Amino acid sequence: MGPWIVGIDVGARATRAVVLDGDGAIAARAAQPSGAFFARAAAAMFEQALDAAGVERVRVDYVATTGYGRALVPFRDLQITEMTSHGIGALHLFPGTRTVLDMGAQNTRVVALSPEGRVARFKMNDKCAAGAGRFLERVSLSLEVPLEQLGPLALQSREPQPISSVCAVLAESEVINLVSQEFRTEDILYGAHDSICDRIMPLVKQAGLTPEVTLTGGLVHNPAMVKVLRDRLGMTVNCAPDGEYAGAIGAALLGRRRWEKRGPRARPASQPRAAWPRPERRKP
Amino acid sequence: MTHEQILAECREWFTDPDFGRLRALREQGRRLIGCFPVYTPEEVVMAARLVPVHLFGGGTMVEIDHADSRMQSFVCSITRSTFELGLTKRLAMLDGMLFPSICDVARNLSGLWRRNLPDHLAEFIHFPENFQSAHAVPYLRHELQRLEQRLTAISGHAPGPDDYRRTFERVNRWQAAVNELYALRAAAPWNVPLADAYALVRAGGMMPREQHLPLLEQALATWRAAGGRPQDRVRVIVEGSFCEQPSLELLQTIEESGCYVVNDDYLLGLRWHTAPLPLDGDPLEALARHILQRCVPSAVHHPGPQGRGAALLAKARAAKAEGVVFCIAKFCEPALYDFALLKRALEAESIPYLSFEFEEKMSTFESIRTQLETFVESILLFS
Amino acid sequence: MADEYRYQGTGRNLQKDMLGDWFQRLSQAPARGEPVAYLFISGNIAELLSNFGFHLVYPEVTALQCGIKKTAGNFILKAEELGYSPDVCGYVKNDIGLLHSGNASPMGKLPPPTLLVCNYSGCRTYVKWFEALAEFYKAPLFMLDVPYRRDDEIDPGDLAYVTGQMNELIALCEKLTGKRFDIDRFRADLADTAKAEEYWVRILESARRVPSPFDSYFEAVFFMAPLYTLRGSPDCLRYYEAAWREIEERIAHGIGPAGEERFRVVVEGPPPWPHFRAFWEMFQRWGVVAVASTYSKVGGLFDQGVRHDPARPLESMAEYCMNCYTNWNLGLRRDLIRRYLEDYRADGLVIHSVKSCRSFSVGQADTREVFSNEYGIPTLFIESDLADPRYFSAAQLRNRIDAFFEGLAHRKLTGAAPARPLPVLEVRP
Amino acid sequence: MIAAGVDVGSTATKAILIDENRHILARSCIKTGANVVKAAERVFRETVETAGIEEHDVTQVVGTGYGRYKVTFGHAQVTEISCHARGAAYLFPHTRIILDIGGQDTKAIRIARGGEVEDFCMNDKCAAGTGRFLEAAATTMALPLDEIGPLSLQHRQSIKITNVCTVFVESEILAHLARGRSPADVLRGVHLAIAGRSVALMRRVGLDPEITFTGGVSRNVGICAALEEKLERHLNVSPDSQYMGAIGAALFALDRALTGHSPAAAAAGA
Repeated sequence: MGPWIVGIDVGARATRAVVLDGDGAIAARAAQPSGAFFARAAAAMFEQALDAAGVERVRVDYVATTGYGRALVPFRDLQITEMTSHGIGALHLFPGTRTVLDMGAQNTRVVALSPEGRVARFKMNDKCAAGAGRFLERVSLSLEVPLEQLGPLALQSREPQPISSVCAVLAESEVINLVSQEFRTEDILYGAHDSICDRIMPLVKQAGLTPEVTLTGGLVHNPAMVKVLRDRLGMTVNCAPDGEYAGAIGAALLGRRRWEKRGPRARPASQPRAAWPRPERRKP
Repeated sequence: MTHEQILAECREWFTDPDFGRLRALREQGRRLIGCFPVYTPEEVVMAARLVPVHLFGGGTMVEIDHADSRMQSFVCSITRSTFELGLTKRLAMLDGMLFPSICDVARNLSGLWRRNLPDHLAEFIHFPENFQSAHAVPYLRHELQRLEQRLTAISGHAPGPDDYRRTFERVNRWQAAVNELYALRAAAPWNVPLADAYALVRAGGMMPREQHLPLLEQALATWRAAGGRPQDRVRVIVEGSFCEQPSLELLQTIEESGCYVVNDDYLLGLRWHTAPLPLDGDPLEALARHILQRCVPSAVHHPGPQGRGAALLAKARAAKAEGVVFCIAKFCEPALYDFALLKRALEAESIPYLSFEFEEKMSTFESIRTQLETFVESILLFS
Repeated sequence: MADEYRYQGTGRNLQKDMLGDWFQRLSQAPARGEPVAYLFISGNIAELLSNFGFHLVYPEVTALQCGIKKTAGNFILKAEELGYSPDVCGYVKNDIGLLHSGNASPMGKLPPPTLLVCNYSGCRTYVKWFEALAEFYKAPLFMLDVPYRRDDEIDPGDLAYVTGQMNELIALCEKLTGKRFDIDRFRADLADTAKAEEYWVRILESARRVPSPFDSYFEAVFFMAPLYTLRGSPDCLRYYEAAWREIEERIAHGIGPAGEERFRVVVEGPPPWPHFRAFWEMFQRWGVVAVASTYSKVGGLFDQGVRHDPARPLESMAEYCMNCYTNWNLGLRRDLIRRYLEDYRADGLVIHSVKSCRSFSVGQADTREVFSNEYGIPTLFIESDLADPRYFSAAQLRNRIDAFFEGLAHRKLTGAAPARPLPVLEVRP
Repeated sequence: MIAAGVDVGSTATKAILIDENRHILARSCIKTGANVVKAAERVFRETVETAGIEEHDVTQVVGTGYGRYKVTFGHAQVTEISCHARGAAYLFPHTRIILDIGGQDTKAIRIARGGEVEDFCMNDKCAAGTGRFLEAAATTMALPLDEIGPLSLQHRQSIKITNVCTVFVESEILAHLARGRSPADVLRGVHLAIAGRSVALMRRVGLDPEITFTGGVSRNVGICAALEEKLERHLNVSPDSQYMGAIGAALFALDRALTGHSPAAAAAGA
């Protein structure tokens, strides 16, 4: 019977945790917005995931964290960057993956994996390619379309409106100007999704584009984003329903690998495990 | 002075927003000439009995305000912050500024300097781009002579052969010490923290060398004796910061993220000689020859037969580097152009590399740290 | 009526034909085993190279055409995929993207270079550009190093350095082509060039008239092309004789580029090629004529007395190389703009700052400061790019241009008293 | 005689009614939303209703702002730059410099007596340091937009925000909060950052004596404080500051009405 591993992805927007059981299968997952207090969110999701899996905290052998707040979790054994963890997570979801596209609220990351499944090259957006998710949130406000309907509606576009801007914020002003010129909402929306592609395509090409491509992160549930990517990349794009958990999964898997290398007892002296977190109540 | 005091003293020279040390020097009667990166012929300045002060922008210590109203947002930070220092009279202790030709932005800055700071000498020095031409060395010699005349007008002392010999001797000694420092870091990086070594050399570009040399030699002795132990880190060389300089905090971030920086192109303008300056013959011609033939190349000045890609590969092999980190100043066109050529060379040899952009005034390094850590993980975790 | 306007449009049409022929000859060069040289517009040495039978390619012209033909965007993206930053010159990225996409320019496929001559006058980015070309084509690269006009006077050493290099280039060309340098033909070509330059200056200075028969920016950017690309061939002089006839005719009929001339401006900075039409229209609807511009001087400040001279062939060519607008220091540039504002009786200064060209744009904000705040000259400062379509925001530009001319119109009409209707109110989209 | 100005901005649409004595009869401000034409009509109707008059009582209507050509019932259009100048000069006759921080751009305008635009500058192709930057900061800290200004005044020390990129301000703010800095201190930094950008912009047109601060952001006390501190002088801020464009447009409309541009004539001329 192998170890119980918890992987926690402490992202700028959301914190997600998965539990790997002794056989390395995903036993449970949990997610909530990160808010401003990462350690707290991480602890809460740790608890919630374990409760969902119905395991005692003491049964947990190893905790690996990733994402923006990875270093802020006192009870971690190992911290890994989101690019490594998403790479490994995507590989778990789709074993044929060679290119991982992780699109979140703020950052877009491209990870190129070698055939042996190691991170070969990666690229992270600079300012101007940033904010894919946030950009869509703003667009949904200025077009008065609920966020989850953006994708479906965009797919109805017949004559997409090109939106050309290097900066997500100015692209947004451009959307507003298009609105004022009374173009059809679905056409503007399609253009908006396409403009995200414009901004991230150089990243993809610089990291190197090899099939299969797997999309992870918050935007996996947006059908228009997936379609636009397919069209631009000229290849199918893998999307798992739990694609946004790729980071947590990858962290957990790397944690397991590490645990197996180090053996049950050994733990890096540099990172003494703090006491298991008590479930905290967030002050209202 | 203790080792710590030496380092603190060195940092003081370039982190004090009012440049107290420089003003004190001026009050002692020394005349100071500011040098914009990279290849400023400081030897001419020294020979004219002036103190060359290598300025590398305002770093994190100036808030850019006046310069922003005179420059567009796509101008690199070092240009804007240097201009800000000038406009806010914080460089009033200087008698002039030298701008060697490195890029169009720095060149135009020399023009802005002339108009906005009329009481300063603002001199643009044209370096030959045609390295093959038989006329290049004579031309540069002529250009250095022109510079000599302008500087003589300030110092009132026309440098003779002896001035140059003394200067060359001093520069050679200091260069030798700096070269040893770099050798030491390449051999045992765990003993020589990057940010400390950097601060030491950078101060040398501002202090009179004769004052700095003892500090440098004492620090060297300390580090030679240090018996630290290597950690599980990746040996890298850092490229792309030959002009605008990263903050000390960014330098620390690079090491904290699991790298040993075994060679770099920081402060290149202070240590570009690949050989000591000859003490006989025509000094200005010798200097011209050095700039054109015995010179560490960079994106803005690449003499010599070896192509840029080949030069980088040689550098990486010499330093036994496992990877190359391109730490390029935002909006630095020369470095950004070279990156496209250099990355191809590295890919051909399948040497891992990482590239990110920085600005001297940066205060958060989350994204850079993430990329560095991922780079380190991709080398350590999977091998 | 027909013969009343005999020459209108010749400037454009004749140029089309000539550039067509030029490309014909060029595309047949490889088959004929004739050499091809790539070089830059600013301070180019066309006569010297054509002396050895080189066909000439100007990558800038290709980039410019891609801009106008709106194909630049994709080439730029292609270059960014290859690792070129979004923050570097769009011309360079355009050209490099083009190379890596089959090298099919808007005019057709370009033959590879036998020789690359990097004559960079005032733009070090060009050095980077030709280094990339040399790496791609594995072709010999000759760096014609032209010193910057850092002081007000030209140092004789600078000219000697340039002519010295020219002699080295001549030697190289003789080696590459097996031809001897023909000094007599060289002098003859320079004589033709000088005549063409005379006509060009006449055309430029015709804009001193009120109203002006010629737009020194929006039209000049086309009228100037042959002087940069066709020198060393008889077409060049032919073109300017014809072009001058067109302008003479306009003067005779009192016609100009913009229906009714309401505002005369001096323009500093390159145009946004990908949106050239739209940009011009933003000014046309206000009846604006550019009576002088600095961009029309990037290939030589002929109106400032620069001339090729058969009597001093290499020397005069070296002087020409050093006297291209972007090779002038900022002080010289400012004085030139000021002279233009006075000599051409302009109402204001328009600065179009492009991100791509630092050589142009770094210093423009300061120039703006001088003219607007010190000289009290109405100055409009707008930004986009000369090659990268992504940097052109029509709504923003139009807003600024409208506001500027609202103000100018107001001042022209009423001095200070505000409580009168702005004539500009009737302007409709 | 009654004239109207309608200012269609990227986020809000505003309207003003004035009589021949330039007294403001009614004002109204609504969210622009997706349908610009409708927004203009609605805001205009609202003012007419508040003033208790009929639409045909309004002799002249001038549209301004990004959507000025969408004011279908307008007789003419003027850019918001001219209108802000005119409005500011009306409310503060000694104004020489106007700072207008809007949703997507920031303007610095130098005017002569009477509101004639002498010179103006706007932020370049980057939304850094505009009103949108403040919105981003507010969302990141999960605070309502109108609370961040007051909160920033409670700072103990201020934090240097170097990154004025609207997209990236989030991670910078989160980083500071993660390091345990207080929200007030962080917000102070945010406001100082914008003030800094704005002052640099104003320098381009020359920092002359009297400055009037207009646009929606001028209601944010945090920005006002930061600006006044950096400029070491008091700023004119009118309670009507977000109506400045509409007021200017209304004054231009009145000009036309007084010089006998009947709607019919204008329509014919148009």
